[in-house]
Amino acid sequence: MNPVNYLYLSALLFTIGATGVLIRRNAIVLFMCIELMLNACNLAFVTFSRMHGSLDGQIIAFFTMVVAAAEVVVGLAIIVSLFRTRHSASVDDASLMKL
Amino acid sequence: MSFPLLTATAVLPAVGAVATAAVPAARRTTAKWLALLFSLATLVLAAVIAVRFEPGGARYQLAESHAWIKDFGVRYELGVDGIGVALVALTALLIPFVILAGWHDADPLETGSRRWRPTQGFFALILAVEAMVILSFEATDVFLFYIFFEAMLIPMYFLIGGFGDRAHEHGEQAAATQRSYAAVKFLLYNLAGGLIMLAAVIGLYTQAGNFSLPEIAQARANGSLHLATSTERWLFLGFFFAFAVKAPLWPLHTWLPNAMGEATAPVAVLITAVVDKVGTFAMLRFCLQLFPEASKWATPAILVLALISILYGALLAVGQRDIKRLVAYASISHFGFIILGIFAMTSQGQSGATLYMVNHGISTAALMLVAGFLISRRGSRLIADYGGVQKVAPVLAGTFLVGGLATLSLPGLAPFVSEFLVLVGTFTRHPAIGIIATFGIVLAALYVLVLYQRTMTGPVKAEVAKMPDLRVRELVVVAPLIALLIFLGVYPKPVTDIVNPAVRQTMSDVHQTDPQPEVEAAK
Amino acid sequence: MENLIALLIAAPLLGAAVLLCGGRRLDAVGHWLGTFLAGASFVLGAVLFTDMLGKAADARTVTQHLFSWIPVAGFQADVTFRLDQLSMTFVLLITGVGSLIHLYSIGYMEHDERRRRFFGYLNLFLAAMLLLVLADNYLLLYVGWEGVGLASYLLIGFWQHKPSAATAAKKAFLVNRVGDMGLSIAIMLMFTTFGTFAFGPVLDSADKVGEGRLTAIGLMLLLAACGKSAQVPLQSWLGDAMEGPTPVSALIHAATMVTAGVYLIVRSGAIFNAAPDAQLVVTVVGAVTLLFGAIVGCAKDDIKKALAGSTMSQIGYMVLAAGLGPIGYVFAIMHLVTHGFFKAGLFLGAGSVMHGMNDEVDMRRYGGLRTYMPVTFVTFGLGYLAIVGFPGLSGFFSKDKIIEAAFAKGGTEGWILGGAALLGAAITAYYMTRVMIMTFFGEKRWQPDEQGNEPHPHESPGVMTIPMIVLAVGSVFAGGFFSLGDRFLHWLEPVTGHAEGNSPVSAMTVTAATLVLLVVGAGIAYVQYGRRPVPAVAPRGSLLTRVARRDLLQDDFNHVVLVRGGEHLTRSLVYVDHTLVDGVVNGTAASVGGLSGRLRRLQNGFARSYAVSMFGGAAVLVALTLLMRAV
Amino acid sequence: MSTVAVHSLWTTAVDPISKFQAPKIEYAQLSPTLIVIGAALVGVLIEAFVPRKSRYHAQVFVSVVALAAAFAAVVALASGGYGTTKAHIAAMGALAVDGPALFLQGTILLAGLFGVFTFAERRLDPAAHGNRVDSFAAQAASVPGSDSEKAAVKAGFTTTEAFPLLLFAVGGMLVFPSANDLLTLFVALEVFSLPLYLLCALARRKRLMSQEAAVKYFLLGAFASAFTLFGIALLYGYAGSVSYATIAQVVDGTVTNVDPALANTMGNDVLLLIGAAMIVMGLLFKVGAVPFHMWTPDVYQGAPTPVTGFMAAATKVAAFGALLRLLYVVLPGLRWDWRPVMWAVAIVTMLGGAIVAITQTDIKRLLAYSSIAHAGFILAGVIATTRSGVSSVLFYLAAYSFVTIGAFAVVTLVRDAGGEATHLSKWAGLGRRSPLVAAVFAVFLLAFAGIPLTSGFAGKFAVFKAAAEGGAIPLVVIGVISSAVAAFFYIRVIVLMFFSEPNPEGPTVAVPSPLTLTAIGAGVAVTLVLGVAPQYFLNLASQASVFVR
Repeated sequence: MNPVNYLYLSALLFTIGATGVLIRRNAIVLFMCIELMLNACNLAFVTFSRMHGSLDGQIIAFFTMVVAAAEVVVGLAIIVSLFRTRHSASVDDASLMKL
Repeated sequence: MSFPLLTATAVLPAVGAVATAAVPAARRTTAKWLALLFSLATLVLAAVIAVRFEPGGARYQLAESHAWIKDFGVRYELGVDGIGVALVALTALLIPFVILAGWHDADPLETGSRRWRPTQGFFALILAVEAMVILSFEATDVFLFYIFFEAMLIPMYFLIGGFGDRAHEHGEQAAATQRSYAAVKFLLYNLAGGLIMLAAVIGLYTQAGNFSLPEIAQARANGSLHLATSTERWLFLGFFFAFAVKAPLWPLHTWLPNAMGEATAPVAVLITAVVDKVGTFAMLRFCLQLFPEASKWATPAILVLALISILYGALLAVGQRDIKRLVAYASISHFGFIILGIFAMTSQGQSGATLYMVNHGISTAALMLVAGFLISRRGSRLIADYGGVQKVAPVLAGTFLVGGLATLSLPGLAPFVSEFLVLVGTFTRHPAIGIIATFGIVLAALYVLVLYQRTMTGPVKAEVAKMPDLRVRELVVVAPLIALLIFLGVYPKPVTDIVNPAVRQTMSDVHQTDPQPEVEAAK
Repeated sequence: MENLIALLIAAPLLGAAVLLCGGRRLDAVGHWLGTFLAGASFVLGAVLFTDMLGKAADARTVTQHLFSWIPVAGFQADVTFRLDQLSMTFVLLITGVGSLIHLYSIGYMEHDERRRRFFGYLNLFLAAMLLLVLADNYLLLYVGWEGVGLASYLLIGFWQHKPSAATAAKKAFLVNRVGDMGLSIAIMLMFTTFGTFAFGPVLDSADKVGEGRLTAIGLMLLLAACGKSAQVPLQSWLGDAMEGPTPVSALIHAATMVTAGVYLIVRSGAIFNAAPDAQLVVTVVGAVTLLFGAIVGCAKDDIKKALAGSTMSQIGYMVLAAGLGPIGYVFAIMHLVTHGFFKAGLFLGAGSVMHGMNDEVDMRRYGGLRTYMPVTFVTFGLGYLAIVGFPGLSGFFSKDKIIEAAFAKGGTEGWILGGAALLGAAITAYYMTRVMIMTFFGEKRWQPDEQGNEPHPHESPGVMTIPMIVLAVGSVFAGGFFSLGDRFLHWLEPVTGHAEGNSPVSAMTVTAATLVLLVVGAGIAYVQYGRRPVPAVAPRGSLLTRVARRDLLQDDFNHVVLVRGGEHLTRSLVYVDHTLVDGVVNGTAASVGGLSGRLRRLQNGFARSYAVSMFGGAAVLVALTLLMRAV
Repeated sequence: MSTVAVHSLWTTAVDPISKFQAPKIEYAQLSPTLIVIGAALVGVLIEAFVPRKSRYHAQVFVSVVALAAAFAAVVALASGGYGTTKAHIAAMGALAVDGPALFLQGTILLAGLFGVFTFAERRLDPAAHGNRVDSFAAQAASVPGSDSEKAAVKAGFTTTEAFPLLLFAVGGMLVFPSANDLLTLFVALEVFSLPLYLLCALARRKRLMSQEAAVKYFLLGAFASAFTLFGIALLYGYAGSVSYATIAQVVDGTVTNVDPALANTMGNDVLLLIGAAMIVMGLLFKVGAVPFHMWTPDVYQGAPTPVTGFMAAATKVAAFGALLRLLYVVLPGLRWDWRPVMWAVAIVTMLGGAIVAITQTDIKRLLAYSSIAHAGFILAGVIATTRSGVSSVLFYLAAYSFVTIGAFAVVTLVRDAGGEATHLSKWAGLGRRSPLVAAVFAVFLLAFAGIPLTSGFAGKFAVFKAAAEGGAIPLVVIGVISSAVAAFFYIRVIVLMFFSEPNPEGPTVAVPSPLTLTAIGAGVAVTLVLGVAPQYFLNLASQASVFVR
């Protein structure tokens, strides 16, 4: 099967993730969408590495996972603290600062 | 390395500014005297420059040159030609009077707080302006000039916005709003002009690779630096725009009436008599020298604009209700004459224009300062609020009249000489424009005499009945100016002798020669 | 000897400086100082005169170079004085009459607390006027020219607390400024034509230039003359100028300053000689004005305004003569001098009358004053006879010559001009007789003024009568003295040149005609005012009368066209400046501010909308990049 | 070609073990980064083991020493010629050691150093229960207003973690501009972003805003980095490698021995263009360029002011460094594609920042928008794609970072009951109460406005000059126009301070400790020196303006 299709898939996933970021309210869900985008990237990396027959892409995928994990740690910390303060995880509630 | 006279002349007031600002709050009077002292010392140095300057000698004398910012091709280059000398002298001459006239202007701002020192600030700012103006008259490096051309806006802005006139028909608050509006307007106009010029300055650099006026002018002259016609014109416009805003030339003039109206009289004098001169001076020095062809290309348009300024300014002066705004519009008309003279491209015109800068400085100072004294007595700027002052304060009225007569350039007073030179210089090349410009002298008479009649003559108004005549300090301010007006009207030779060679140079820069008379009269 | 010329000017100038800057401490002696310096100037003039008489007729021109005034490449203006017969004539007239009037003013201004200042102004005027006539180039003349304008402005408006006076002064200055425009343009034209504007070079090389150019110069000079000498169309200021103290009217607005225009034309004779068209215009202006002034003079009830009208008309004669060219120059000046005597005398007389009548000026409130102020009556009477041209008195000789010269111009022009001159003579006789009768004859018509204090007519003090007497003597004998053996002609000829015109009508006929008309005019006046009582309030009168009272609608014209129009123009310009020129800028500023406010709303605080903008931005970025490659 | 070697490492794993070679790392040349990261780790250990009372001092000490040492190392390297002659690619192609890298690292380290000073300021807030407090929350984890928070305050807790976080951030920033392959770039990006997200949430006062700022910053940042990563993926797909050098070769078409396996993707320009655009977008987000700027005002306002100052200065430096390297080293062959795009971005950034700033009423937001406008000016220099372009950008960044830190440091001084008084109305008449502070702030504002004789003018002139020489005259014209607009609101603040009547219940100016004073003083000094005599630094910048490839 032509690996290029995986590229299309990854692009699709990326777009879905991005769309999710744009339309969902809940910070957690929003964050998950971002993770989805990252994973879309991973898929792309892996696919390319397969196509090029070089392992670099796959290595990079591991890096990405680590970074994603780190992001989760930081992100959840922030979001949770916000949630505890406001008792809501909706990003739209957090709009004290504007204009 | 001889004594850096030019630098000293500019540094002295700068030091004065710092020193004045440093005076503790309680010692207000000390600050005033200190400022006056420094301005007088500067005047002495300026006099030395005028003496040391040899009219027959090199173009730029007392020159100084030091490396400054190599990467920008910028050098610290100073030098004065006759025009520069005249204007440096004018600046140094007027500042002491400005300081003396503004002796009490900052007092109402005093809050008695230990930290807040408006008086010190006021005089420090004036000295700072002086320093920057003098440097911009002396700079022969375009970038150096630009820096001070631009930097002087900041202190001026504070002087207008912070120490403005408190007299207003609708009370303090209205005055405050008006003031800040005027200050912002002043700044935005000039800053916009300056920044447009910055673009042109950068453009010039990309062409010339350095900023030294003599070098570039040299290179332009001997063709080693050739600018494409369009490039030259764009650069010229960039420079001219900034200068036209500063001068100011119609239709970029509207900031001046506001600024002069809202500022106190001494500051108004500072604006129109000193700072604005940088604009016309720069036209003469930079526009013509750097872009001779473009200057000639733009001449017709500029002459027309100048003509409009002359008549328009005069007519609006007639229509004013506010003494200071009236003087402002009169100045616009006069700046029209100056620019007319510069771009008439005749030696009479340009000598006249230079002379005009000096004379206009003195005459406006005289008129405006007396007007300021008048306003400070009655607390109103409206012409309608006065009447019959002549009866209660004859000396004030007399000096006011002399100032007015100078403004309408009565023969025998300094401005006549310059105005007539400008007119003749214009007439010899553009008779029609010369004749139309002559209408300006009638209108000048109109607005001056109307002003005098409404304020000084007629039955004495109740509000002015108790008005005291000029005090000693005020007389000390006005008398020398009037004496100077008369002297330069009767014997302008000292100035013309200094100016003429420089004008000859400029004329050759733009490859222009005076038109010859039809018949060689039996001399 | 010529080094003394500058002193002529210096003396009164010094006086002006001292008196104006001196302050109150000079109040006590100020008037004497002023008078003394004026007299000193006169004496000096006399000395120079005798010195001049000692020289040969063609060697009498002397110049004194003081210093180089405005030296700019090619443009050389020097402060140089030129004393020749022409300027000498004026020097004597100015200083002589001037001194007398100084003297007179001592009495006239006695009760004015600003008398010192008044004398300062008078001295300033003398200095300026002398500068005007002594200058050796047009630019320096211009200085004197505007100097006298300033002095006249200050003196007309001397009683500044009276709004009417202040307005009149302003008006005088402004109208003169219009004339000055002409002078300055003329100078510019000279500079472009000859490369100089010194009398010598310009006048000597006038013939080398094309006639068109000279005509232009001539007309511009004429414009200047019209302004200064109150000739149509710039005459409107003279009547109002009577707001000034009477000595001023006598000195400035009768004897000297207003004749400066004639001086200018005669001085520039060489230019006019080569520009016939310009000359024609001059004569026309002169003729028109002499009738205009005369008519106005007939209608005025204000004694000074009536005299002002006559001044206008007499100067009309002079201008007419000057326009005739070499035929007329000499007579123009001669009439100028004699007119200086009798008109000054008349004004002083009027002043003396007013002095005795609580400053009443309306002749309808006079009447029968001859018994109360005999000296005034006699001197005024002599002046009257002189001006109407009673045989043997000054006016007779000078005016007669002008009328002859007018006819001598030849052709229809000659007839028209001559006719106008004759007619003028008749009208002169009419209005002067009217003044004479209304003032000194008939029953007394005076009545208490606003304060209700009855005037007690009385003769004026010596300081006032003596000058009147002197001037009266002058007005009686000057003309005869000049004309005997054509003294004056030979005196001036070297400067102005002279030509005998061949008149179609003989001198005798002209004289006869003049006398006849004189009698007719005087007769009519006698019938109208001498035979029947003079109503205390002016009757409505015929249309002509009413129009003439209003200065033939000149002021109305000015008001409607210039003043109103000007006001509208300035008002609309102020509006334009505020809304258009300023509005554009403020509009830009405001729109930027508004834009800022609108853009600001995009920053709505919602993280997701920020994300949207980022996403959109990214999309645009990508699109643009691809687009760049595509194109 | 060592760069190829590093990535063929794993592909050749089937080869006999004997061929295995350990990667060769030039530790000396990477010392600045290593020192900082190491110090950060030490900081973590301190948090773990040092008793609470002495943590603050220990942390401050470690951070200052580390940053100073790192700076010294940078200077040493630079003087050792690594900036010019000996410039080369280190760490098996991962990191570049060259002029721009060193110059920017030096700038970042100084910014970090003064950042630490402002972090460590403990004199501004009134002491709570006898404990000196800094501008960080007593206990970030505790809910604002909750009992636990009160307890934490009572106990005198302080979030000393701020210092190691700052060090980590600095470490990432040091790598960012010197990263020489896309992977390193991405990792560095995250390494300096994540600590910043946290730092934003740590404000002591106005904690809701602080947390909100953190959330916004984090979500948007993550969003942006996702784009970056996808761009990297595409570029990898395009070039078959993430090493700058290789990609550049492929872009230039000078690549040798094209592997047939790659034929169908390699050299596919669509991948290249889209990928490049997405990476650039990620960088533009960090720079705060329109339309990726919207996080800036909110985050700048919400974050603790010391953090804002540090972030505003250092992030810009690092991000522009990376952007420069990417555009000049990787994509010069693509110049004709990205320059027009960058033109557009620069224009909207300059104008947008300046215009929106006019109507701001909060001093921190005002400075945020001004930083956006400045990003636009710097972009103008980036677009020049000449050596003078690089040097001008370097100079501008150095000048700008000092002014920024100084300005925000001043903002920390103006306080009322609710902490910092950032609303402009409160600044009215400040010049009458404390002229010195007002004057200093005025100097910074004038520098921002680019008034001659300040560093701002020199920098602006440099970039505009470079842009003009690069043929971008219209850009210069728009630049000067927008600086005119910008000047207006800077001056407005000045007048507000000096010429409007002070309101009675206005803020007071706290007397800071020498730490903040040093930061402010350094800011003023640099501003004036670079304004009056910039030549030396211009030399420095122009020497450091060559990238190694």
